[in-house]
Amino acid sequence: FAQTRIALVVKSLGNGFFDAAAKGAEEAAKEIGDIELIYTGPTTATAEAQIEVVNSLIAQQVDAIAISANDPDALVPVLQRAQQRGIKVISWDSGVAPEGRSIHLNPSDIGLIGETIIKLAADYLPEGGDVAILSAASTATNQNAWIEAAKAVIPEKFPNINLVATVYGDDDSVKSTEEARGLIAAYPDLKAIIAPTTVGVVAAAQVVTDQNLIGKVNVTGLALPSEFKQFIDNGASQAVALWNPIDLGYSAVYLAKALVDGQEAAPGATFSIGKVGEVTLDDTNSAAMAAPFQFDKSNIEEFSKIY
Amino acid sequence: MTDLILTLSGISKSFPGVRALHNVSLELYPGQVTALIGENGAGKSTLVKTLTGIYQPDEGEIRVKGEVVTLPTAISASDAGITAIHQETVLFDELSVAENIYLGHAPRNRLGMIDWKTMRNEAQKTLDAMAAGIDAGIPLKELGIAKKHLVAVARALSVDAQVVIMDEPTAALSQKEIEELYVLVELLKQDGKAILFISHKFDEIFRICDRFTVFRDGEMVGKGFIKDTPENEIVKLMVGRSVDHIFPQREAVIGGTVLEVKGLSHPTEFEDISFEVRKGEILGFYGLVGAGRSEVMQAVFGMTQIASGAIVLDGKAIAPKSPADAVEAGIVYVPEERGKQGVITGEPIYRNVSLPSLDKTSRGGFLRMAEEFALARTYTERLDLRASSLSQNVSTLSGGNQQKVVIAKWLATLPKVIILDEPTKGIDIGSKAAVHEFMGELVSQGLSVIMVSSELPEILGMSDRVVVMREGHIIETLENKNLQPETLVRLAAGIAKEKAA
Amino acid sequence: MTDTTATGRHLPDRLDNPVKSAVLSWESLLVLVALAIFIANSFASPYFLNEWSLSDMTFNFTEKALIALAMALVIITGEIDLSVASIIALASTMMGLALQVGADTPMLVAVGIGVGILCGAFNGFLITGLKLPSIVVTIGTMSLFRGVAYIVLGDQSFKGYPASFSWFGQGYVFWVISFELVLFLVCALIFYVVLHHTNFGRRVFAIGNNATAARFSGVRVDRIKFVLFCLTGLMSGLAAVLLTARLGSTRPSIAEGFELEAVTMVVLGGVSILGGSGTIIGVVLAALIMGLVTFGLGLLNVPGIVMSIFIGSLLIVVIALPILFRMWRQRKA
Amino acid sequence: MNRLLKTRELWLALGILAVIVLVTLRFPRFSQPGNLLTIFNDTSILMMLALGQMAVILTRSIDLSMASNLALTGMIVAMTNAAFPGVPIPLLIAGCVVVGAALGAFNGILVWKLDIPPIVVTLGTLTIFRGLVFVISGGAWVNAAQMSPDFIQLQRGAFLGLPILSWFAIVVALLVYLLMTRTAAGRAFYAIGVNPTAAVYTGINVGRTKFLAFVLAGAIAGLCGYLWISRYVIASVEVAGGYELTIVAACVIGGVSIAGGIGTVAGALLGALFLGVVNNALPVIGVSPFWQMAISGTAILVAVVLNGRSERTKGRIILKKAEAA
Ligand SMILES: Nc1ncnc2c1ncn2[C@@H]1O[C@H](COP(=O)(O)OP(=O)(O)OP(=O)(O)O)[C@@H](O)[C@H]1O
Ligand SMILES: Nc1ncnc2c1ncn2[C@@H]1O[C@H](COP(=O)(O)OP(=O)(O)OP(=O)(O)O)[C@@H](O)[C@H]1O
Ligand SMILES: [Mg+2]
Ligand SMILES: [Mg+2]
Repeated sequence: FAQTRIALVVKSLGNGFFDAAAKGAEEAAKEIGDIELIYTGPTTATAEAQIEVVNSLIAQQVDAIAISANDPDALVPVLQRAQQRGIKVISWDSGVAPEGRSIHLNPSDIGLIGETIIKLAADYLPEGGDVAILSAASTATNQNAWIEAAKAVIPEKFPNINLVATVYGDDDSVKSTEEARGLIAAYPDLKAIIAPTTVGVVAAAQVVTDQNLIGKVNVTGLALPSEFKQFIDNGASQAVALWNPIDLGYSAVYLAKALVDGQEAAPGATFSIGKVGEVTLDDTNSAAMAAPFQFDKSNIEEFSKIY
Repeated sequence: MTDLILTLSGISKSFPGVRALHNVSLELYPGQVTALIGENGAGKSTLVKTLTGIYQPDEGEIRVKGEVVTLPTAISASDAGITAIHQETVLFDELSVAENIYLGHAPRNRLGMIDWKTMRNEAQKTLDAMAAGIDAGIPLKELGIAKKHLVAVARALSVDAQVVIMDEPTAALSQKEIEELYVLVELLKQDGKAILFISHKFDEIFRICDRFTVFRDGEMVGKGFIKDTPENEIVKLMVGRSVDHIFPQREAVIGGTVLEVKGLSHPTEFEDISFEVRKGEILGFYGLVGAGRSEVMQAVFGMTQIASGAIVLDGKAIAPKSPADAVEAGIVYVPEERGKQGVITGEPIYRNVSLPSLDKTSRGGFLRMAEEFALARTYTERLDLRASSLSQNVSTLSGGNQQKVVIAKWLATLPKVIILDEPTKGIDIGSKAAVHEFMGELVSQGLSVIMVSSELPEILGMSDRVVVMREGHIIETLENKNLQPETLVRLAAGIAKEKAA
Repeated sequence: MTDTTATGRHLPDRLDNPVKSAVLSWESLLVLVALAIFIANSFASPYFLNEWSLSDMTFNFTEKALIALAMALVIITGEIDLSVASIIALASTMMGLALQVGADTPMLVAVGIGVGILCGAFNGFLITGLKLPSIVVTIGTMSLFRGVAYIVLGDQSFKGYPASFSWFGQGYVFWVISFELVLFLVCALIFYVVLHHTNFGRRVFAIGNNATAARFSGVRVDRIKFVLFCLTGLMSGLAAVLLTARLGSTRPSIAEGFELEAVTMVVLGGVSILGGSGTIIGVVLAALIMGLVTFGLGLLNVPGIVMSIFIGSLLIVVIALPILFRMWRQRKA
Repeated sequence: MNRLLKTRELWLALGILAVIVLVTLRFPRFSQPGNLLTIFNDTSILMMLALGQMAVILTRSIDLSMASNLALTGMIVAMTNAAFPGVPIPLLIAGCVVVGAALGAFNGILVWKLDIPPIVVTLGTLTIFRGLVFVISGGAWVNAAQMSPDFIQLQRGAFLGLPILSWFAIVVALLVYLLMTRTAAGRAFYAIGVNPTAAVYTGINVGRTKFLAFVLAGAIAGLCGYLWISRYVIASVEVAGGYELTIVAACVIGGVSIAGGIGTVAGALLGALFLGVVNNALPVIGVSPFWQMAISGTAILVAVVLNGRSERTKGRIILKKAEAA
């Protein structure tokens, strides 16, 4: 029987965000039918470990690899090898350089995410003030792109927001906690911490809760509703945002399947992605999905049950 | 006679490839000192370890006051009233003297916690009773080697034991401390304790022991009363042949100066050391333990760095920065601490012997095993090494045989000057004679020998000239012609002439 | 077994049979383990017995194994080097810097290896010059070297290495035989000869067994240890060249966790962590075994962390087996 | 010895003070009592772990599996709490100590009965324990929402103005201190580290003593498993990843000799505190995050060099005048 074997490779296993994406991928596989989905990834979020995973997928002669990469460049050679062996490669969520893949699926528009994370803070700071960013690893592609976009947008759209520092918590809860503490200690007038990463935002919110700074320092950023709900509830955070990881995994599988079926990836090409609709590739063969979705007191309860 | 305290019968113990003890028996009597005599590797220390719960015998029976006991651990041995001063000092450098004495049976307070104050006081009392002059509160590492031995003795005494075993207790002690130890042994005797005394020194055996037991190759070959038995008979029992230990007669053909040391100084260990060794000469270095002789020799050997001074070999000034430099120049050193510095335990005999000569046995840096074995065989057989094969691990050799491996190693490098630091320390009388004979041979072949020794007969019997050291200084250099032992002792101990005379 | 010590003036070279001891050696145990895993893999996955699969497998271990070769010598002398992965990061970073100022491929390789040697020399100086324990020194330099890479690179990365450079990490010498594999085999052969058939190797063992006595025997202990740390640095630099070429880019977080894997290979290869014994053949076999295990389980899509349970258990079991066997024989005797 | 060791710890304390003063010069708020207490509280877990590691290192062993033990115990307790929120927290804590001690005992048994070198054993269990975290959790995280409020809040409460977490560290330090100085078992740790042969002659069972040290380290790691999880309110496979070497570094900085037999409770505590202060101070004074790693590496090296100096046996002195000087 001719099953299509699609591998969904994530940055690291065990991350709630990716587990949700895998759920969506599973759904898409079922919808399309005749697809064997391999959900895999390293347990530590490093490029080397991901390369080993890709190597074994090449050996298994899968039909397509859909990867959320730990490093945009380091994975290129091995993904090129995969393509040479006839495997279709797309990246999603965190991309790889164009040489290494046919399509990249952005969860959302980079500029839009950059603007959103600042806006989330600014919305609750009518008078403006100091804010700081607590990012993931300093090498994280998507985070870096968003932060760049955010910095670009501040002067014109949010002139009274003052970005005082950017620190890196490496998606490690201890490091993120220490960095958040450091920010609070170093900048007494800090009004908000923006953490565009699900580990960092939880750590920062916990620090704010522990130090009784609820109401003084607002934590915001990108967060999974299920993991973050209590901090909206207790007021450490007013609102956070995120796209729908389920849709992201779902769409990745549709795109991969389309490539396997022979559809060409070229600038301007349009791909149908089931119930989500369709996407059009830009001139770097990237596509972007919907704008990030905002969660606050009004809706977190509902979404925390989904992802 | 008096009742036996300890009886051993039919004790056997084997190690892989070695039968250390075979069906031996031993009796110890209260208030008496029994000497245990035997060649190196005869199994004396093995017996001690069997008695103190460190080794388990393969066969045999141990009775304490008639009752059969088993000694599975060191604790059970001390519970059975057996305590020992082992051949190697087995103490703890980083811990305090008091704790060294009481570790394992420290006094406790009501809560079961260690009572440091009582411990220290008791330890101090024991030390003072021995006139050791040691503060129980200081860390052990601040003591010299001889004082450490006294702490080991104090530890043995702190256990209320019926049987006290001393395995070569005087090997590392100075004459003064040896005398103090004899007094202690006397006190223990009066207390009614049974004492097992192991030594290679016949003078002290005859001086303090009442009975003797002789081991040869792991078997008990004889026993009796010291006062009824002449020395040469015991020696005969011990080696299975008669040996008269006479120092080899040499025709001293002494040539020109080979090694000259001028004004060697070290910040803390020695000062202004000058001497010379001539071709074909044995230069004796005498002094009490701790006089700094080993340090000086290690400086000449490049092991210790000097502050000032010059070393001239064959007319050329050399400045060895490491032993490798010294060996290259032709100076070799047989160290005093055999196990730590002499042999590489864990490696076979042939590798130990060939290590410094690898450049000779190899070609272009690549090993040639046949040459190595040949080299090792030549020198070990000349020294009559007792081993099963050249691939035997040196750790399984007895102390004396290990010493032979070290000497073989150096002879194979064809040195100009060989320094022997206590070459016969802990070596049985048979091997001792062999070592002495060999030294004679070395000088007759034109080598120069420096011999550091704390044994007067050896110094007087072997040396052409004698250097006496005290507290890091050279006191005198004497021609060995009609030299009186008293002169050397007086110089080494720093006793003024008038008093001694 | 009778009274061997007292007999004979003639000393034979050896008593045991060299063939018999070779058969009962650690290496033969490892060969068996490797074979067993190889066979198990062929049954477990239809994709395993394929020349390209087997070739790809070697990429999983060659760089770590290169380091393990040098690490074996360091561990045989009774020391350890935990900074190797950080040396890779620093060497890779410096290659990236060199690339920015226009270095060509030979220059890049020279920079990578040169930085490796310098880092090794720094370790060697602290350990032999200042007489500090290697495990703590290299825990320190582990942070320091990678830290410097972070200072240089920050959140940036270097990329755009020339194709001629990429060949080192991605090229094939002929058919499916990659350059990395060939280089590893050549290095393994060199290390085998050096450790087992030269004076230098003999001295390395002597130091591991008793460094003091070795020094008293005229072995230049500090010099040899220093050379070994430089050698480990060199091999790490070489691994940095391969890894950088394979990844086509440099980040400060490159090669994280390699140090413990290299040590695991060495120990699994039968090198005594206490020093004084071990063989290169064992290390090579251990590298192969680790490659087989991770690749075989990877084909079954077993997560890496579960593989590490296998590796960890393998390490303990393989080391415990001979001990248990000896105990069992002793009990019977 | 006392004199020497006291100065070593004194120097370390001075070093910590110097860092605090330097940072305070730039950021006066840094040395406010509140902040210093926070640093102490933040370092509590590392301090406890360092004490456990010290016991092991004293016996010439090393435990590289402590961080994995912590992660495994932490995951077990987090999952238990998530599944049975009703189980009282003290019971959970006791469970952690038992589980941690059992994992430590596994290391200890291999070291004791099979005589496998500790570094090899714990290199193996380092990966095994962490792998088991993945196996039991299926890789899923346990997050704050799944934990019961008591579970999270216990260590955040205060007693006499000090957070409960700090009290845990104080009590553990006291117990370890008593164990090390006042009991035969504790002295045995030192004895077998200083001279294992002599320890056998003294009647100490070397294997069993090492076993006990591993059990102690394991029990502490287990306790810290709970404290860590409830502190950072997330249990995942990567909890405390790579922390094993930080624990060793704390001991080394604190003057615990890697060769065994030397080390004090105060030293280990100060070593941990030093790392804590440095890690806390760097972000505060706004040092670029990219400099942090190099700085803590340098700090370790400096500490090692200084300790190496004072540890060097000055040997015995023969010359009278040198002795007098
Ligand atoms: N642990 C061991 N393993 C193997 N062989 C051993 C061991 N201990 C001792 N032997 C061997 O047992 C024999 C007896 O050794 P032992 O140390 O008892 O001799 P000794 O009479 O005390 O000699 P010395 O006078 O040199 O101290 C020697 O051949 C020695 O090599
Ligand atoms: N406190 C000590 N701790 C350990 N070893 C010691 C101590 N004191 C001396 N030694 C050792 O004892 C040996 C004798 O030292 P030294 O050179 O000072 O005296 P010596 O005159 O050569 O005495 P000896 O008669 O023992 O050769 C040295 O090898 C030294 O290592
Ligand atoms: Mg003996
Ligand atoms: Mg001496």
